[in-house]
Amino acid sequence: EDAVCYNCPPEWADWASMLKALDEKADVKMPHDNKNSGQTLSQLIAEKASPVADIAYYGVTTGIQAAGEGVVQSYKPKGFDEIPEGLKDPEGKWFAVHYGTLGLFVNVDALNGAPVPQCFADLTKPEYKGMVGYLDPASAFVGYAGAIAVNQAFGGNLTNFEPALKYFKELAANSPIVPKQTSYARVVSGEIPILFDYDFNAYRAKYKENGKFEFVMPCEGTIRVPYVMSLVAGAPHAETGKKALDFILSDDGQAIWANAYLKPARPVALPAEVAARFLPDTEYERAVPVDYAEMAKAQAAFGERYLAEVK
Amino acid sequence: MTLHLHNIAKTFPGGTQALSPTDLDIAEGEIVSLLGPSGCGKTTLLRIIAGLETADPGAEIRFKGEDITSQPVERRKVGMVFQSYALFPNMSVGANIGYGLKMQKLPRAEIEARVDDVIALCRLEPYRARPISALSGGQRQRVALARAFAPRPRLLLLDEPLSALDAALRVQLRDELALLLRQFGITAIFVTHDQDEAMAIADRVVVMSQGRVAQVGTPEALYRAPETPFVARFIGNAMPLGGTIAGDRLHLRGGVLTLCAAAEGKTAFVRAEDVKIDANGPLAAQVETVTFLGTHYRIALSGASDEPLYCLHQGLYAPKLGETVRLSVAPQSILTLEEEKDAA
Amino acid sequence: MTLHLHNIAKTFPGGTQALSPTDLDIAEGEIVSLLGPSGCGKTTLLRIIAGLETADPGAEIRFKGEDITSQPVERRKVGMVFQSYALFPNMSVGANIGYGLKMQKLPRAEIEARVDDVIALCRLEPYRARPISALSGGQRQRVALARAFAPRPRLLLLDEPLSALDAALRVQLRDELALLLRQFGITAIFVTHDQDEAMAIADRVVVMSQGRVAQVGTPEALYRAPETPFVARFIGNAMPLGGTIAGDRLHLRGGVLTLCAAAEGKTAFVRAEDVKIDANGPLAAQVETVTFLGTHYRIALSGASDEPLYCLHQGLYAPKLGETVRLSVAPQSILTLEEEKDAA
Amino acid sequence: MSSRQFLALCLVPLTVFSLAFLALPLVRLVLASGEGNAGWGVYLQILQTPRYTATLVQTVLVSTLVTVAALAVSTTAGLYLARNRFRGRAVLLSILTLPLAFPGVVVGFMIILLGGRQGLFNQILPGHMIFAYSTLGLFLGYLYFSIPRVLLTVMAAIEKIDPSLEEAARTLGASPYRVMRDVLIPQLAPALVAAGAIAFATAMGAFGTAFTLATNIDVLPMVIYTEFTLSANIAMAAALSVMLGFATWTILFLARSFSGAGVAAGG
Amino acid sequence: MTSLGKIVQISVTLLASAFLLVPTIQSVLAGLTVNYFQGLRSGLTLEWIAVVWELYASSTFLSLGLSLACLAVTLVIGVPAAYVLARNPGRIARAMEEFISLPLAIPGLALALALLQLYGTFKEFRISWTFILVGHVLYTLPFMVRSVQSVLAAIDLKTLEEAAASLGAGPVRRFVDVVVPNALPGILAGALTVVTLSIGEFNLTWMLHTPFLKTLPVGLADSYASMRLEIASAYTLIFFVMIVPLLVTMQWASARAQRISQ
Ligand SMILES: Nc1ncnc2c1ncn2[C@@H]1O[C@H](COP(=O)(O)OP(=O)(O)OP(=O)(O)O)[C@@H](O)[C@H]1O
Ligand SMILES: Nc1ncnc2c1ncn2[C@@H]1O[C@H](COP(=O)(O)OP(=O)(O)OP(=O)(O)O)[C@@H](O)[C@H]1O
Ligand SMILES: NCCCCNCCCN
Ligand SMILES: [Mg+2]
Ligand SMILES: [Mg+2]
Repeated sequence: EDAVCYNCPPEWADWASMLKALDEKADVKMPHDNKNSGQTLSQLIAEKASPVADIAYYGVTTGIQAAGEGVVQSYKPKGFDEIPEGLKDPEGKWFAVHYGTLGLFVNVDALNGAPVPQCFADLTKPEYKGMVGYLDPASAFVGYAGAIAVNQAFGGNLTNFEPALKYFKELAANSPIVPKQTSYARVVSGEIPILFDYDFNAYRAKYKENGKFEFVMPCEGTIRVPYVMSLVAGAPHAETGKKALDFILSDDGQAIWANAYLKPARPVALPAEVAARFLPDTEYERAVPVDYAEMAKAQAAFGERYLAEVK
Repeated sequence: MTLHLHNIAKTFPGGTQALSPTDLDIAEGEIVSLLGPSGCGKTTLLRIIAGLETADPGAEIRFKGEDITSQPVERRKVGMVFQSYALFPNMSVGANIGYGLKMQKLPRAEIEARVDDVIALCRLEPYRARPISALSGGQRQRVALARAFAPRPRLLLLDEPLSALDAALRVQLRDELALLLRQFGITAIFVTHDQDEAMAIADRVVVMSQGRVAQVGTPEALYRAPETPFVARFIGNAMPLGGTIAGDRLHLRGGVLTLCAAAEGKTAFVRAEDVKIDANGPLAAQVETVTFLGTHYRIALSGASDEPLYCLHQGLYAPKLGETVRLSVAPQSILTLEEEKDAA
Repeated sequence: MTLHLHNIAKTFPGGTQALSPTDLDIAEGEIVSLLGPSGCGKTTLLRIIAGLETADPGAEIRFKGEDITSQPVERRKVGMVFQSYALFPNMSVGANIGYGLKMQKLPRAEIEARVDDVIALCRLEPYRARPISALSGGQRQRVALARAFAPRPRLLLLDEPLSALDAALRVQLRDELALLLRQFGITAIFVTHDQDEAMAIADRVVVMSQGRVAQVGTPEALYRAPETPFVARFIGNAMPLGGTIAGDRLHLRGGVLTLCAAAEGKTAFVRAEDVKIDANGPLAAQVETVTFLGTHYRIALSGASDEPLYCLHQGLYAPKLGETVRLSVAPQSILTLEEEKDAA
Repeated sequence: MSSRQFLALCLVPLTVFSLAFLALPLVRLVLASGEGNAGWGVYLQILQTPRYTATLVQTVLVSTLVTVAALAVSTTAGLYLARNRFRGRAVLLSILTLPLAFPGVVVGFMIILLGGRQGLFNQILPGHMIFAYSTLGLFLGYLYFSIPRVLLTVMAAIEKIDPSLEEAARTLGASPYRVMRDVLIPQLAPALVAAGAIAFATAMGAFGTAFTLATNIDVLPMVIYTEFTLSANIAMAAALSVMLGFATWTILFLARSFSGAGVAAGG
Repeated sequence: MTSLGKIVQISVTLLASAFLLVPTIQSVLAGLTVNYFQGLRSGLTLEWIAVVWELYASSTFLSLGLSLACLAVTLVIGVPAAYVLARNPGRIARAMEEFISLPLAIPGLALALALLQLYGTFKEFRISWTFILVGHVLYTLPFMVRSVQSVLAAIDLKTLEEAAASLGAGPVRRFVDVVVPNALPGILAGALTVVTLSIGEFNLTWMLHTPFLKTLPVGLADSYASMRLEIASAYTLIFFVMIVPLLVTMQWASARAQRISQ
């Protein structure tokens, strides 16, 4: 059976394995789709009258907005109840499927001998000129999450974005690379030596790719964010979509995330050898959740300001 | 009358009146030339006859009595030979020639047979399978003719079919064409702006000027008895003899010539071949240039008339530049004509 | 000698030998025509003289003694008039004419003055400010000439400068051109494939054939004493008289002609203007076609020689089709020539 | 069937297609631009928002620079290739025209291979030669896809210039440089305008290259894309599209009228 | 040429050629090396090609299929239209030509947005490949029309048709017997241009495609963003292999068509 998932790219969060498992174990075939969260939402809105997608995957704030826009419908897959409060819409319009922690994904070999940066603040130093990348905060959820993390790190909050804007302006002097989409491969290839990205992408590189990769939990602290999924309103293959969502939240599905260094949304224990590959829990203490609903509300305004002010 | 044209006029959308109302009758088997300077409406008239252009309302075209005024071209059964030949580059010589027969839906075998005939007639046997691009200008001309012949048209229209050729070939093909047309007794209208060509090929020549028929007649009649200065100039390059006519005397700068009859108020014309160098001639003139042309010298003379006069001089030796010579012109070779109101 | 050409040959990269080694000398103020059929190498020779093409090694070009064989074109000070005129479409008439002077870095005032002169000379005053696109063919030709004249070149080269024009204009401009060249005593080389044009304009004509000079001489000399059948045919369209020569007798199908001298082994030629209809003539022939040409009739005759013979007949009346007539040819008008090995 | 009827019939497919898929959608696009919160004020809003106006100016600027550079490079190379015959000429010609159909994304990738961190230049001179993500990178990317189309138009025009014009100038004493200045360039002017227009239009609408290069430099197509993906601001995206299309078309139209010739298709 | 002028010309020509050629060579090599950053020492491999083929073969076939469909449509629409435009080269024809050439002047993104706005709600259409096809036809049609038109304009079509008419051929026969065969060089050149452009089209397709209908360039954009360099390069290599022979043939065909129209 065929279904369409928006924003299920094989090179992100190991969707490659997930899509394969869906095909093999749940008999759901879904094509790869390389959007980002913002693109996904826009596409859903643009196609509202006649949807193409059945399910969608995006950062939590985008999910909240999607619910607000009425482009998704309620669905509570098996295991919905086990997802902690706050990480799901009570009506099931969106619900977390895994978490990630935002930090710095570093290709150590590509640093040309510069030390591995430890803090957000380090990145504005001249030695990292041209080496830093972050996804466009006005478009990609990762980008926005990075901005929130930076903002909090320098004393801002969800009503005051001055610190983040100031930071990005300073960073602009260091010629950052600002893609719109997942850029895992560019870090791996060394094209972008330091990328604002999630721990799971960094671990995957660290343990699967040739070369030396690190995940850095910035010294100033950072945020944890859930990634959520929804059943699209008016999904053309709603039943197949539900089947896929069920599988993703099932033990099998969550184990696939876990094996890919994603913290599952349901309280599923990480296998020991996987857990050993994460940074120590002490490091993770610096990663805090935020009020995702507020974060969602502030997103559009921040995007506007970012576009207008950061050059 | 095979072809009867009545009140044929043509005003183009822009407002150009290419053709003033024109009448013309052409007999079966006759070859008629439309002759005139560029832009005088020859092509327009021909295309109206073919059905490629619509005449202004009120026109009447009859063919053997049948009114064909509003028949579309593809049903008029007129053959047409174009200036550029308009051979189909995508077809072989044979296919070009057979195309009209194919359009008549004749059986294949008959088409083949008739194409064979026409090809033999036009001496095109060796070229039958060739593409058009592999033919010389003269061969193309023959294919164009053969193609127009093959469906046995009731009337053959030719629009300057020789003008794309160089001088030598043009003369040769003009003679061949005349022969073929006569052999087959084809009624034909032949457009040209070359007087030699018109005279060489046609039974009758229609001289046109500015959208009007200036004179119709046999080549000899037009040459010998032009009715207007335009025709005199156009056929045989008659030169005006600028001076005053008193009774049958023509007073020129270089002397006085005698006319056959009194012609006051008219203008006198003469042709270069009728101006003779003659020690006893009545006119004096200076030699301006001498050009050797093989059979004769062409000599430009000043001082005889208001304008320079040319003389075709035969003989082994020519007078020298600057020399003063005397000229005579026989009275019967002087044309006396009324100036037109509308000078052409 | 103003221009001395020695051992000029040209083989194009593809291997075409366009010109076999050629020598030619041209005197100051002389007008020389290069005449010959298409592809005989006229343009190639002219372009080598101009410096637009390099001759094969071993060539020598001297101008008033100075060796210019390897001088680049822009320093040769030769004027050139192109077949297509090659006027600069982005410049006015005046700017075109002044361009060569500007390249000589003359002061502005002097350029103006000299352009004025040339413009007056060529009667182009009303057109000075016009763009080239607003000129007629004849006017363009005059501008091209004026542009080449203006820098007072040592030598003027003209490559078929009249061939783009229609017949009437061609004759008129040819006469004007001849006049201008002579008035200014300009040394000029004039390429053409039209014998009338060559003869009308040149002091000497160089007849070329297949990359070689066939004969050089004055127009009269070439016409009256061609040295080869090729020249005889090309100048004045001499026709071969196919038959056998025994002593000074020429035996033809239609009778026997007398020659001026014994000419065994040679071929006899005659021109149409020298074939006379003469009741007492020695040759019998049938009239095939009669074409009225104004000054005369052109009559095709069969049965006299192996090939049809043409005759230019003057007089008011012509013989009828199919009639048998008798012909005479004066012995001195029969050309007896050796056939070339390389038939042209 | 009469000729007239047949000709009319021949136009039916084109008319139906371009009405349904060009005229109507464009009308819809214009209407959509007025359907946002700002209504038709969206156009005023664009003009009053520095980010948009700056981007528009920047886009025109980059496109203009690219056009000028492409004209200079392609005319120089085109003149050389059209007027000289030598071994390897065909190969050079192929190299210079082959990228004609490379999509913008591929062109962006080519620039990264040249000027990225791992690019050729940075490998030769490590640490100093990363330009793929700068304005220079974008410029080079646009130049990359402009050179072939300009070259083709210019060469076609050069081939049509009567060589005897150059020869005439030389017989009048003009040096090769003067021949170029006085004869060739004026002759080429319409083709240069036409080719420039094509290069300009392509650069104005280029999306894939900027997309792949992921530069921080805003060009209008990127902004349109961002508007569309930033909370689906369809009205603004539509309005910006209308403006971009209108600006480009106007410039093309002016160029075409000026040059008097149909703007040649580059590919 | 003065030596200096010539040196400048040669240098510019060679530099421009190098600028266009070098990255393509890099890309081809990258697609065939085991590890691009270690260089050729790491060895050559077809592994990346195989990976790409597995992931994206379908997009290659989709692009091929689309380009052929696009060709068919542009032929049906473009050839008769070019014929009419060539026959009546007046103001209306110019306006018509101007109009269908709009997709060359209006950015693909804007056109795609326009199509989405109008037809996005027709679900069956929107999710089928014909929706992308419409975009490709919009973009390529002017090339077909111009290519055919310029050949037709050069062959004195009017007289040829008049000749056929004088031999008894009606309008349809004239079109079939005279117009189409003589337009063939233009049709061929146009066809190759259309196929080539369709295979490479990204700007419109990016907005019009659905996840099921990724064309080759869309796949390329994906791979540039998220695949390792070797894979992206191998994918580019596949694109080159498809497009370069087409381009070479296209140049040959347009040179031929151009010779005819001179
Ligand atoms: N389609 C047209 N629209 C407007 N005017 C036309 C058209 N065709 C011909 N004319 C004009 O009609 C007049 C007669 O043209 P026509 O072609 O019949 O001349 P022609 O005698 O054949 O000349 P030529 O010897 O140059 O072929 C000319 O003034 C010409 O400019
Ligand atoms: N650039 C060239 N390359 C190869 N062959 C050439 C070239 N230019 C001329 N030829 C050949 O050289 C021969 C002489 O050519 P040329 O142009 O001198 O003839 P021409 O006497 O001027 O003829 P026309 O009267 O047709 O102009 C011809 O066979 C021609 O095909
Ligand atoms: N010939 C058109 C192929 C597309 C090239 N586009 C380049 C710029 C668009 N991003
Ligand atoms: Mg005419
Ligand atoms: Mg020549």
